[in-house]
Amino acid sequence: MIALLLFLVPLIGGLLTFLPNKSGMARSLALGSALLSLAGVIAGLTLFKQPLYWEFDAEWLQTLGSRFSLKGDAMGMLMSLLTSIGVLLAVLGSWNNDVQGSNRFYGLLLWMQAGMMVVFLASDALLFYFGWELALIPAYFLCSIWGGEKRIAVTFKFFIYTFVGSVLMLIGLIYLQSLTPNHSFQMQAFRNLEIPESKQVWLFWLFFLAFAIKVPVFPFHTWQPDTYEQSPTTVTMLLSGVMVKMGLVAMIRWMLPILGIGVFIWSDVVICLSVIGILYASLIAIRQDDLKRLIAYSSIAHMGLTVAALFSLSGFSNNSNVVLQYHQVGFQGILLQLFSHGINILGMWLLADRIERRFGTRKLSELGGLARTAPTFTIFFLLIAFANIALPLTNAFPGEFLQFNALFHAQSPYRFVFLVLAGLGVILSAIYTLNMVRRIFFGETNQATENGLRLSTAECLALSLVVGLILVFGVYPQAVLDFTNDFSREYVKAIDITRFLAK
Amino acid sequence: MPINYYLFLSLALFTIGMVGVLTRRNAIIIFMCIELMLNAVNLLLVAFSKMHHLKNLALNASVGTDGQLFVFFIMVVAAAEVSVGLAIIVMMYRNIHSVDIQFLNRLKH
Amino acid sequence: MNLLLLAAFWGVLMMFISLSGRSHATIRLIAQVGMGLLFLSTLAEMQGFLIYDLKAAEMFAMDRYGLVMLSVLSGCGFLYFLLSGRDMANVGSDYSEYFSLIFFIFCGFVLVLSFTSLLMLFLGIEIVTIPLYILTGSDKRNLKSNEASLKYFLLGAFSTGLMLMGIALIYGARGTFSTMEVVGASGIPTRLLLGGLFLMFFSLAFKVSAAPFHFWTPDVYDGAPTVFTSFMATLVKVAAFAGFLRLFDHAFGSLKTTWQIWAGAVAVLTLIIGNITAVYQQSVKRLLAYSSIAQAGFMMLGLYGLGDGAREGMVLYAASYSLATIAIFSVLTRMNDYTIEGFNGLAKKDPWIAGILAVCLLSLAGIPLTAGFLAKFYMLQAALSAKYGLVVVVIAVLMAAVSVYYYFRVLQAMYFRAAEEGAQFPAFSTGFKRVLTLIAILILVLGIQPGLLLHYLYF
Amino acid sequence: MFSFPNIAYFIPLLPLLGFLVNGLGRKHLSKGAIAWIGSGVLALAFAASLVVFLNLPSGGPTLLNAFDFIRIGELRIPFAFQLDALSSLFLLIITGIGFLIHVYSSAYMHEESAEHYGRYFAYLNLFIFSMLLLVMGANYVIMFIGWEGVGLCSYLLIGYWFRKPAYTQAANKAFVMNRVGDLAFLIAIFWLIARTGSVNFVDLPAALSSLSSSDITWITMLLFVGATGKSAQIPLYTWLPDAMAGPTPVSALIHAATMVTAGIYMIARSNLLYTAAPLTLNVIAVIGIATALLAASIAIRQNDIKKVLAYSTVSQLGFMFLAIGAGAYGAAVFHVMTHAFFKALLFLGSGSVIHAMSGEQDIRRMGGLKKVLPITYFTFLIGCIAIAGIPPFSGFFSKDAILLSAFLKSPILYGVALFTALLTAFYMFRMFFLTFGGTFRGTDEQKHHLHESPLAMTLPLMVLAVLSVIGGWVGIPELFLHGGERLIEFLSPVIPVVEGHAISHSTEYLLMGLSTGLVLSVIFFAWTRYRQYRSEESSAPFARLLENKWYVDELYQTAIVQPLHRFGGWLRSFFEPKIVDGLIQGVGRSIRYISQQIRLLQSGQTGNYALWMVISIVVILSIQFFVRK
Repeated sequence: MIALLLFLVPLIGGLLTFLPNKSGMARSLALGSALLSLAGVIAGLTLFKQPLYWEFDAEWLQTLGSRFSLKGDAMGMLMSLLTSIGVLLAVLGSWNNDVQGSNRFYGLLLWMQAGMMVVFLASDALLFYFGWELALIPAYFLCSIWGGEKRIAVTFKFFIYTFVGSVLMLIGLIYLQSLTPNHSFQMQAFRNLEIPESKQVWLFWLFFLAFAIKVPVFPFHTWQPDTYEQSPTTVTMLLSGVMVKMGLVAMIRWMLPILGIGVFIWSDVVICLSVIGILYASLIAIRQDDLKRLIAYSSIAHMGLTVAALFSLSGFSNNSNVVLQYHQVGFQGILLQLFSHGINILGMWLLADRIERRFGTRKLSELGGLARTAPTFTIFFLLIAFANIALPLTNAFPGEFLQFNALFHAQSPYRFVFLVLAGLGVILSAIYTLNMVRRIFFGETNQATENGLRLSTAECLALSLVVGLILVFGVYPQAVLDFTNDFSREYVKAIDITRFLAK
Repeated sequence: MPINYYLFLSLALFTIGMVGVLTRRNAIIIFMCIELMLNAVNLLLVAFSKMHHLKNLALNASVGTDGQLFVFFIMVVAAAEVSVGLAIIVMMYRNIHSVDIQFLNRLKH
Repeated sequence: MNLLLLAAFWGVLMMFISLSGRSHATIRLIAQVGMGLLFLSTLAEMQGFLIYDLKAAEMFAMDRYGLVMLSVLSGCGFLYFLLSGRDMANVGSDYSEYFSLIFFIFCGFVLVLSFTSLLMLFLGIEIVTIPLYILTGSDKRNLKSNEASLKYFLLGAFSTGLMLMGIALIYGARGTFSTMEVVGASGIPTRLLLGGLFLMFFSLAFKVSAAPFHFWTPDVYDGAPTVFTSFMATLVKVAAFAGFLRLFDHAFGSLKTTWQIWAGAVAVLTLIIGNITAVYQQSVKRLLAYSSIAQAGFMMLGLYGLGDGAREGMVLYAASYSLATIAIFSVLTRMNDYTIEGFNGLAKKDPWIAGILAVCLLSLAGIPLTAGFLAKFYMLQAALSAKYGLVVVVIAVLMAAVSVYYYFRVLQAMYFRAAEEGAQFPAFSTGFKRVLTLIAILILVLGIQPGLLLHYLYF
Repeated sequence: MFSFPNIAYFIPLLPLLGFLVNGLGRKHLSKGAIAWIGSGVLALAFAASLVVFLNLPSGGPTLLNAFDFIRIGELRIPFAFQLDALSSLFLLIITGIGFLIHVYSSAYMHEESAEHYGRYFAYLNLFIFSMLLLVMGANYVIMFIGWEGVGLCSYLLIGYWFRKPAYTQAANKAFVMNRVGDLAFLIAIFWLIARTGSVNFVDLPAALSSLSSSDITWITMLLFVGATGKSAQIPLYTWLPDAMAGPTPVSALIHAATMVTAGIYMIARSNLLYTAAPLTLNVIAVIGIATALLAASIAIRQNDIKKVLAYSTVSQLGFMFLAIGAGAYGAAVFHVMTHAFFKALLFLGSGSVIHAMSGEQDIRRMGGLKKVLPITYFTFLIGCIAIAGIPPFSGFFSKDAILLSAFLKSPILYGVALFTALLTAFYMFRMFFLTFGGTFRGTDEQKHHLHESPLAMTLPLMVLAVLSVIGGWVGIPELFLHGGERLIEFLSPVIPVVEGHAISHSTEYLLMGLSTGLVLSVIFFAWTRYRQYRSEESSAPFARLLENKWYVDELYQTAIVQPLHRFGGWLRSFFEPKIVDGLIQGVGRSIRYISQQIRLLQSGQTGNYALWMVISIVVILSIQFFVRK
């Protein structure tokens, strides 16, 4: 029931938001819907944990063998929490900048949320695909209507790019469905499939391309910096904070447990790509003068690490619990990081947006000295920046720690190389993040930054929420780890190659 | 006389018509070539119907008649096409004082 | 068969009305009522109500599938009259004749959808095409219209020749025109039979404008008066496809292995040529002409992967494609500027119309939650099961991505670009908007719950 | 609650509390309040540490398990504290010296506005908190948390005057170089987890058995790389001299007394592993002595009073690593302690000097301060004697222990070490004489408000001076006093005493005598040379090499930093847009081009259309009938 609610609330909320023409009205409606869905998730995480609340199943497209079935496993719950937090922050962050046509703006925003909820909760492949696109279309319109000056071309590239990926995935889905005995799109049916290696080898790419473009994995990332730079920051928050996670969740849910062998065959290639991506993105970030692009590249680097860690999970356990144990450790880290990185990057964008709106520039070279003129803002920024470089006692540290651990246990001859190279990313991230901090906040002020900036109540609220989450999960990550423990234990069994070969 | 002769004859006619369509520029003549193609078909149909008639005469006296029936339909339809087609050509002529299809190139790319 | 009788009757009726010089309004009203009746009568027939039971089983026999298809056609035809009936008056003086011709064309549809003998297929197709020659050329003063109709006529007649030759060869091989018997129980085809089969394949490919027999399409669609282009590009094409499917399903089904690969090849070629060529077009009308070729490519996939899925998909495709295209054309007809730039800033001027057009374009592009997506989905599913399916399907979806490119150019024009100063947009009546809204809703509903339409196929 | 061991919880919590209060209330609290809170929490923490120290049970460590930081299946990383001889000793040093330096700072930083004053003390408290985490942590992960925490605080405090670009640059440099080491540390941790499945110190003895010798070598090596980052050894030492950008008390606390010794502490912690890895020990010994020598040589020609001290710190740290390399962990820890005393003293003294000279740091413009700054002068002298290693000052005993261990390892090491010790004595007294001896060389308005620092600054100096004198006595070797070597004995539960380096007392006497004598003569030489100031602008290439610190910074710049920058720029401005994105754009462009060409098929000529149709018919039919089987 909760699951269905999480999908319906934003859907209907969006519909309602479209109606009024007074901007304040739409804004409040959006906030209401965001709060409602957040409340729904929290209720679902605390009072109504039992599966029956998180599962929903109804007849739909029978002739196609697809059902409208939502199923919130631990990961789904976590991601829906992230989604609703993200939307809440997005609404709060845009509370004071009056977008014209705000009813359409917030309406599309909420529909985007609905789509993402479906992606995170769907246990039916076709439904998942619907959500995938439902999240994409509003994003496209949001970016192209309210974006920067180069918005049309850029977001069009973004759309076509991701669309190509998703249609290839669609083929993959249809193909898998045709293999299932009773032509069903149900996730369980897919997982029970026994796909010969020869097929998995190419099926892998149909799926991987779609997800890799979304995440994005080097070299499929070029849409991202442009899009993040051009689209309104409120949307960018959702894109990079939540939508990017769709790619990873999709890999976790629709690739590793289904195409285990294919994943294993290509895992070295993928890890290699992601590691290259880490260094590549970090190096570019070091030389980046545009704040938004810098954050975009840093997020590419972080996601690269997560993907590398994920694909290093695929391997033979030979039913030894030790190996499974290590895989679980890594996977826990990935789940943790999915959540943490979402939170951090959301905070990052809030700050970047504030800077851009206050000083009308994103150029680091045109900023400086804010530490003196805007101390409170500086503290928020520093905390989130340190979370971005995974400093201990911030939420990113345990995640990255466990992910590196996973990389260390990858069943690949090059794992040590991968580990060290990915580790260099940690150093580089420190370089570009601290450089960013230095150039924005330290040094002398110029006439632009002379009279600082003041945070509104809404923004303070949003930022405090972010920082609170950062510190709480930084000191006590076990809260999340306990929550996902059983799920991850089952999961690593499900993706174990030994199991695939046993079939 | 073996059926193949008819077959080849009408195919030859058909091909002649086709080649005419490809080579000629005058709309009227092209149209006549098309008519030629249709008549080749008619000839063939009649021949076949005769053949089938003779082949299974024992079973059923009326067999094969449908082929000839078809020919009439073709004639009718052809007549209809002629009327429409000529009308169009006339209209064309009225506008550009020519029936050369090479002048029909306002619509392209 | 209700529709056949009614349509014929109404066609004649409309002719006589023109004599009695009624006002356009009344003529249009009568025509619309007539089309509505056609639709209702088809529904009624599905419930087993027959005005008069024609006993002509060896010539034509209407089956469930044909009825559903027919109801889709007549339904779309009704909406088409509601939307574009008014605009026909701008084409020429013979207002009611246009309607009557369209009614006659519907008679042709019935035959194409129900033939059991090649003769009826031939007649049906001719009954459909000959009036179209006239409609294409109906704008007598307009050279483009003349040129289009002449091209259409010459090439059409040519393809008719091919079809007849095909029929003749088949007859020669088997001595019958009945679709049930043209392929013997042995299923070992003689060269004669195969030759006939292929000739029919070519001519039908011509009718549905599948590459490499598509060349007439852009010119004719571009030259014809836009109202009639809309009709030709949607209902006629769909009906032709239904006939195509029916023939190769009923008559040549057992020879599938022989022609399937060619269907696939033609489909791929059509997709590539249609989509790629559309990319460069500047005029929306011509763009839609090429997009109709592209869509034909997708429908060819249905023939390629012929089966229950494909049959269902074809119905859905017919509905979604016709609805969307009719809607877009109905708006286009009234635009002053047919180029893509002509749509700049429409969303600001008239958000409602723009929104509906957006839905239609998304549906044509095959974006989920619209009927267009599920239609394509069915086709892909069907094609994937066929031989070499994967290659074909991959090409198909890549081309779908290309199609997104040009459909979205219109979308961008409407939403993201500002209108040039002095750009005039026509005023749309509320009734017009209501009908468009209905179409949009239909598209979305079919996109989410296609069962509503498809379950008629079975009960 | 307030009894052992739970009281230990207060040791880190109090500074944390201070950090929060000072940090959040910095706008509202008065300077006095801030100072009192900042130092007060430290005093309390010191008291708590004393309690811990006194109640420490002999033998095994006491574990305090707060909660599980990370627990996944078998892998369990508790947020736990470990109290034993080693950690309790460090607790005393950190909180004790930390307290003194807080007191000192309250006066030293007095010009700062209340808000920044609060920020300063907040950072300082946060540093103490992280440092305490580092030494109290019961496993490598908690240690690592503290490890990066102190790095963070050092970053914040180096860049405390954030308006000066050079300072923030130095801060970044420090953090990044530490990060390099931290990466190695992390990998070592992963390695441990992979092989033993645990990171707790208490599990180490058991774990040893399950580690192959190559594993141990790798792990110890990686840990050592981590240590070189934190403790400023070759090749990662260059950040420390730059770190002098921070306020002087910070340099005293972080970059002399506590943080930089974290590396020593970490290795002492893992001495079991290291004892099992002789190869690593050799490497450490070499690196240590090399660093010591290099830094000392540079210090000779530095004129910035703090820079001299900074390089001497690096050099002393080198000594400690030498001791570790020689297997004398006890000696290393001993030297950490004494060094904390006299180096803190020296830094604070220099701070007092700078304070008096109103910000002047160049010793060439000082001189003759003996009269105006008597207390500073006297305490500073004690510090110099201590670091030079003259009995019975603290430095002598710890350094002697190190030299002895070096001698036992190999005479060559001993020789180099001794030479370095002499260099130390030389540059220290060079600085001393230039600063206090001779006549004043500063500007007049500097001269006229020269003044002795307030009590809040001199008091810590005196305390530290006393400690620098007597601090070494806890480690008086056997041969002077029966039942000496108390420190080694105290540490024995953590650092097993290795028996059997029996060398004859005569040799020991000889060595001590030798070193002492040489040191005294070097000091005399320095006195003769620098009693009266004369500028030493020698253009001798070697001298310039030393002045420019062997050009190591320049080397790093050209060899690592700039290439990376250029590469990144190339990626950003060429590779990304032209190659990666270019491919994507290229697809679109080529499609548009193809479309432009294909259009031309649509010639508009009916004849062509028919021709195309016929051609394709012929092709298809011929393939069907003549090619296809």
